[in-house]
Amino acid sequence: MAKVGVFVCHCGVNIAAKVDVKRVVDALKEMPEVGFAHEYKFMCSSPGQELIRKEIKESKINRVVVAACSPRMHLPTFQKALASQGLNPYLVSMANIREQCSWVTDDPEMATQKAIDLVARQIKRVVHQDPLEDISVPMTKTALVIGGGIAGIQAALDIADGNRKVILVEKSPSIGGRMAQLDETFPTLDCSQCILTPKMVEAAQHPNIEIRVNSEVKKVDGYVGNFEVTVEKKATYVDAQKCIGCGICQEKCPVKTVPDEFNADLNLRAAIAIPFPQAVPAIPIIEPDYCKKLIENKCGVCAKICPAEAINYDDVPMQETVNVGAIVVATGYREMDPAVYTEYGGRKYPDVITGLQFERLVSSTGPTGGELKRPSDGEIPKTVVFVQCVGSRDESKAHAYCSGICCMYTAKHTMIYKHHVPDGQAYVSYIDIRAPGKTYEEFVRRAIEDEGVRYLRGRVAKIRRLQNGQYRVYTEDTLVGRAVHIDADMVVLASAVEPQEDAVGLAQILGIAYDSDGFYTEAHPKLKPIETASAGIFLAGACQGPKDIPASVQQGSAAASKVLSIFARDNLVKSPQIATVDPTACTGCLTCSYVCHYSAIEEKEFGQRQVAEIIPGKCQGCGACVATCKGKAITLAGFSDDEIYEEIVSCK
Amino acid sequence: MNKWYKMKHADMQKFVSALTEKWEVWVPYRIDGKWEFGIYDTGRDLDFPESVIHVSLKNLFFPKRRPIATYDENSKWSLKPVEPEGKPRIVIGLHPCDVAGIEYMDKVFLQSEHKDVMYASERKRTVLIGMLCSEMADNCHCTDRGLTPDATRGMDAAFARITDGYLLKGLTDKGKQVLRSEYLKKVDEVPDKKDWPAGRYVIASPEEFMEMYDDKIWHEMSDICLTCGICTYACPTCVCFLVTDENFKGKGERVTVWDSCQLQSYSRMAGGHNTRKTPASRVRNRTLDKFAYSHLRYGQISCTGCGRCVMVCPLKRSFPQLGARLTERIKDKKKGKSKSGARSKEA
Amino acid sequence: MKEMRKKIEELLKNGEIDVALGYRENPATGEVKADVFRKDETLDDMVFDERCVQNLVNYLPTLVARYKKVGIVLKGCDGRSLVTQLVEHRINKSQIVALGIGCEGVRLDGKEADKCGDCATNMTPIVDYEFGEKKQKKDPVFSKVKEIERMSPAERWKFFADYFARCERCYACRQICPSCYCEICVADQQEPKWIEPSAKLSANTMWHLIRAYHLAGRCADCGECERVCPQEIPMRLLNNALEKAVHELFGVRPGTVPEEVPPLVVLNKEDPDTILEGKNE
Amino acid sequence: MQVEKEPKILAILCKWCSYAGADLAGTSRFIYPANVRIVQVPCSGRVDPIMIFKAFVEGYDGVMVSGCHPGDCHYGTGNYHARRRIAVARRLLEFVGVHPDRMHFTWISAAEGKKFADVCSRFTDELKALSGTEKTLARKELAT
Repeated sequence: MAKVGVFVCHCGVNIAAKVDVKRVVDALKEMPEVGFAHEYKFMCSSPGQELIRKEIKESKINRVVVAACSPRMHLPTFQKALASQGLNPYLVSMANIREQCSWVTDDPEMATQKAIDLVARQIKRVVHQDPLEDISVPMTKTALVIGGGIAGIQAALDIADGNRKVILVEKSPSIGGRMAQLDETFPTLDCSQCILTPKMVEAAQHPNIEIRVNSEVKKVDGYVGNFEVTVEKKATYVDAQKCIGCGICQEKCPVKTVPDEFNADLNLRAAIAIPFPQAVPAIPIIEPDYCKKLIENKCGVCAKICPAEAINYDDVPMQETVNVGAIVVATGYREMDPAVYTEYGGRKYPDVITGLQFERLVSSTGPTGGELKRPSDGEIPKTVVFVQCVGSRDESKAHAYCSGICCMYTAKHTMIYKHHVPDGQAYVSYIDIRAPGKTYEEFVRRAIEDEGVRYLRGRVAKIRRLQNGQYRVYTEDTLVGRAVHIDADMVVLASAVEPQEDAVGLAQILGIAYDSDGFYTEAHPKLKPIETASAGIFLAGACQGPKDIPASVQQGSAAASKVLSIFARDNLVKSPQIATVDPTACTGCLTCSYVCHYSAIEEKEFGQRQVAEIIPGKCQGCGACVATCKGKAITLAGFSDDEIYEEIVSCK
Repeated sequence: MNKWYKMKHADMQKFVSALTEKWEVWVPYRIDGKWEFGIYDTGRDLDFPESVIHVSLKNLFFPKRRPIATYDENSKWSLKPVEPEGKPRIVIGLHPCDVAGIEYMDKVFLQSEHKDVMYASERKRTVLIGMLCSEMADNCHCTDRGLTPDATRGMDAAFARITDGYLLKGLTDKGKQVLRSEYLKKVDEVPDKKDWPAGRYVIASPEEFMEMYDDKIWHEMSDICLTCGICTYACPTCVCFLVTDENFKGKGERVTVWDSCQLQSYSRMAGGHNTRKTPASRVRNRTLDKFAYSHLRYGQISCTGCGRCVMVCPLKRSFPQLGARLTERIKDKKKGKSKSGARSKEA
Repeated sequence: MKEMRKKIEELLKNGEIDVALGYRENPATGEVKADVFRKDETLDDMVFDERCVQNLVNYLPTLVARYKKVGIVLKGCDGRSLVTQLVEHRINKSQIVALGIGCEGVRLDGKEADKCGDCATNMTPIVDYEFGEKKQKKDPVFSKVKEIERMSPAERWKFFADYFARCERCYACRQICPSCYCEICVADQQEPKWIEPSAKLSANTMWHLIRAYHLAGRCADCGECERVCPQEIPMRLLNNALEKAVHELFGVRPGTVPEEVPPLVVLNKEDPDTILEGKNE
Repeated sequence: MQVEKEPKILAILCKWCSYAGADLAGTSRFIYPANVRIVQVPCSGRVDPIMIFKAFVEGYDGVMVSGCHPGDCHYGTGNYHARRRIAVARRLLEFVGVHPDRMHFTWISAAEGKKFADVCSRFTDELKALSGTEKTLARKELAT
């Protein structure tokens, strides 16, 4: 039998000035559930809490109602008071007679009546409250990082430095990501590879990091602390254990028709190749769509020549399941294919290139060895037009969002261009210049003022190839209000940042949300920018939205700290206020699973039936499933039907 | 006064109207084509159906919802039993099968160890004036249950319709007292004796039914049953109830509410176990209860042959026919026949 | 009909189905009822005509539990209720063979059934073998619902309270409804007692509101609840009001699209907030 | 003559936004009528329309449900599900004769203390204006 101790707080005059506390206490004493009712000046003070402790000990009460301020304020305080006396902390309930009564009611009589009613309801409710125990879930303290770009590398390094194991999965043959393709970086113009390569090597050599290149995540089961992830390694036809990375195979391979992805398809490479000189690991792979041996069983040069006998034409994809406790998703972005802008001639005119292609053209590891020559005829372009917002901020053709990084990298491009071709003229067609980062604005001003780059405000209408091999760029200068055209030797399109091609597919495997563009959605745009709605899965880098390098690195580190804070405990401890299914009452319709934001509801066998089961590790306790269940087979601890029902019906 | 008296149709109206002064008078009304008992409003046209009244009299003695105690939380849960009350009551126009139903309820509520005081009070205040059936309706089969449509057993008084009025006869002191009326005229007429057809749904003995407990037939018989509760509510001898508290603003009533063994919730226990989870087990329970358990417990099978279960069945499924079908199976079994072939086409 | 009978015979014979669920005519009384047809029996008294009012889908779960494969004769409306059964994992499609028949309307109490006036499709959306003529879909009119909507709130309540008060709580409506299949119906639950078990106006009101709400976006308007109600409570009105609402609010006509998730568990961020507003009186 | 009774309002509020908004109304000392009884739920997605039905049957004059604004749900999508359910429940209640002004479904953020107080005041006034009309659904006494 429940015996409720009721404590009504004066809160100085905050409550007592409006509510006749004595009357409240007297009215409640009559309720059959109430063991006794006390009033006190400040319940949250040490003596106030001591009063509760004393009464639990002496009066053998087993439920407590504190009528005071909002439970958002002091519920934890009183829960601790209960726990200190060995009473379950979930057996206390608070009646909010300050924020929702004395402070908002003018008439003392009304306030007193309302207070009596509010406390009486909590007394009825608390009787139905069950003791709850925190949920403790054991976990695997290994993290999985998906994506080996700078965000993923940073996250992996930070977690590994925190003395936890990391599995870093990368789809391509090398880690490094987009950053490895860049020439110099804004706003400092330091060499991208010079700052990235040491990190790549550090990751590769770190005892806590296991890098799995050429691999993709195929399936994710489980929940925070206990994910089971199936990783598939593609067939590479080269045994990474044997390969010594000498590169002879690449040299001797007779098939030189593979578009070089690392160089943004600007040149062709061999069918067996190390993706780029600084690749980590520096192991070549065979492109099965091009390799003569694999297509028509001819050639076989690489196997003959390989000093390490590392070539294996019979290689097959391998799947392996790994157990991890947390996942960092850092899959990055891709550059939009500008082909949709037919009026710009992207992909049609050889000298109309994208920003990433420009990076490769000026990079010393690029196809031209760092000399800026235009792709069509190898001439040095004397006039170059940089077009911003190609696919960004253009809902009608591509994306409504701003890609965020193009203003800065275009400014950088113009400077790099001017360093390569001091007598050349760069033009930039822009809508607005967005340079809010630290020293970013100064960087853009430098391009305009020091390097003499001409910025024209307006959108490019059309690019036409002229007889002389030049390109006429039709644009406008809205600041003077007139149409202009520029005859350029080369045009660089700042093509939009897009989610990876398979971003949605991976989101579905992971059970995380994505927006209409395909970027992954954070749990809260302001307060949980790293978390996803699924516990234990975190986001880093441009997969969540366009980001520059510093932001990606920050997010990588932030994700790592989230992972480490999970791993810092022995077990996963969760609030017990989660939903559970009574399998005897469940019909197995599983409509609850449709409304679960956390993919926490799974099917399980119960006798001869299939019923729903809620994974405690995943459930966040929102109760959407409870309201969906027509047979009321689901109960949400702390907000059960019993408790809410009592609050509704016991209002006088 | 062991004779039949005559009353003209118009006089019957006056006679009944006069009764309302002292009594709460219940008569059959036709509402939307269905016969149902209701309290008589003086002046309303009286009419009586030739045979079974659609809604049984059960509700009068054992209401759907019946407060048995009241409580008030504000005075520390004091529980007060509800005192039976009500003015004397006459029911006019019930049929022999209705009486049989009441007799069975008497056995359940009055002759067991725990007497139901509220039921006893309802019975005590009621005088039963029965009407002899002049025909058997489609689903009537009381003749197979040891009754005749014109039997007067258990009635306080009885009447029969004749061409120009009614013949009435007092049977008990209570009944005779009620019938003291200026409208009655001595006559020599007696109601016609008829030969009633029988043999429609002859059933086996309770013991034989019990042997069928583990037979496979129950699955077959429940294939097309909804297991809704309407046959049990319509049945004059189904008396299961649920006790529950109904609370409103701190005051409440403890009530009994009709329950039905056909509903899945009926046999669900705390902890979730359900002893009669399958429709087959529930159909078996009701069938055996009507034809066997009742006899074992009270010495009388509890099907009165009124046929109401068939009338209300959403699927127009014939419960008595289930009994008949089962009987057929029992016979087949005895003859050593195999299980097939017993299936009736009408499910 | 002949074609269908032949097909069923063939399916039974070659073991593609273990039993067939259809309508059987009692030659003596002319009554037509749902029944199970087995392999060794004649299908001569299997019929399909305007007397086949019953929705057979309700019997499927019991049958698929006992037989591997069940053939079922389906009208358009019954087929709609089958959609919900499949989406809610109540029945596995692999266990049934759907025999759709172009329904020409059914008759109840001597006149065309009310539901046929609001028929959304005369052919089941889930069908393995199709017989008879499939007609162009038309939108239900729900003229009776509109009639009620024209009343004032007080008039409406009077109208419904009279009916609710009559309810016996026999749950025939629940039992016959294929979509009412909870292990423990909320009306049977005691803690807390959302719906008191006794047949009185307040509890009956709760029951009818909950029943209608739980069927919102799932009810296929087979009309069985109303047909079996011994107290003749116009339950289709409530169902139809919500079918109309769900169509107006979310553009969904429940059960007409196979594999469509019930609209009340569909996540749609684009619903306008105006759906939360009352209709202007 | 019956004295005009104060209408009774049930407000079901989500814990993260609307309940916090109601607290803010208090901290900001916005006065509103004492007719409101608040029930806290973790999320508006927890609101089962059965609660609203029961409230009317139990005699509340008006029912209010509020959660986080669309897009701001602490649990991501709970309020979108709530919106659908409540929209349907509202149609049903109106259909059986509950006056539309007796229901108020809205979004109130943790920062909208003023809005909460305003909504309560307005809702109370609207219900007072309805005091002459029948409180349909409300049970009259124990046995109805």
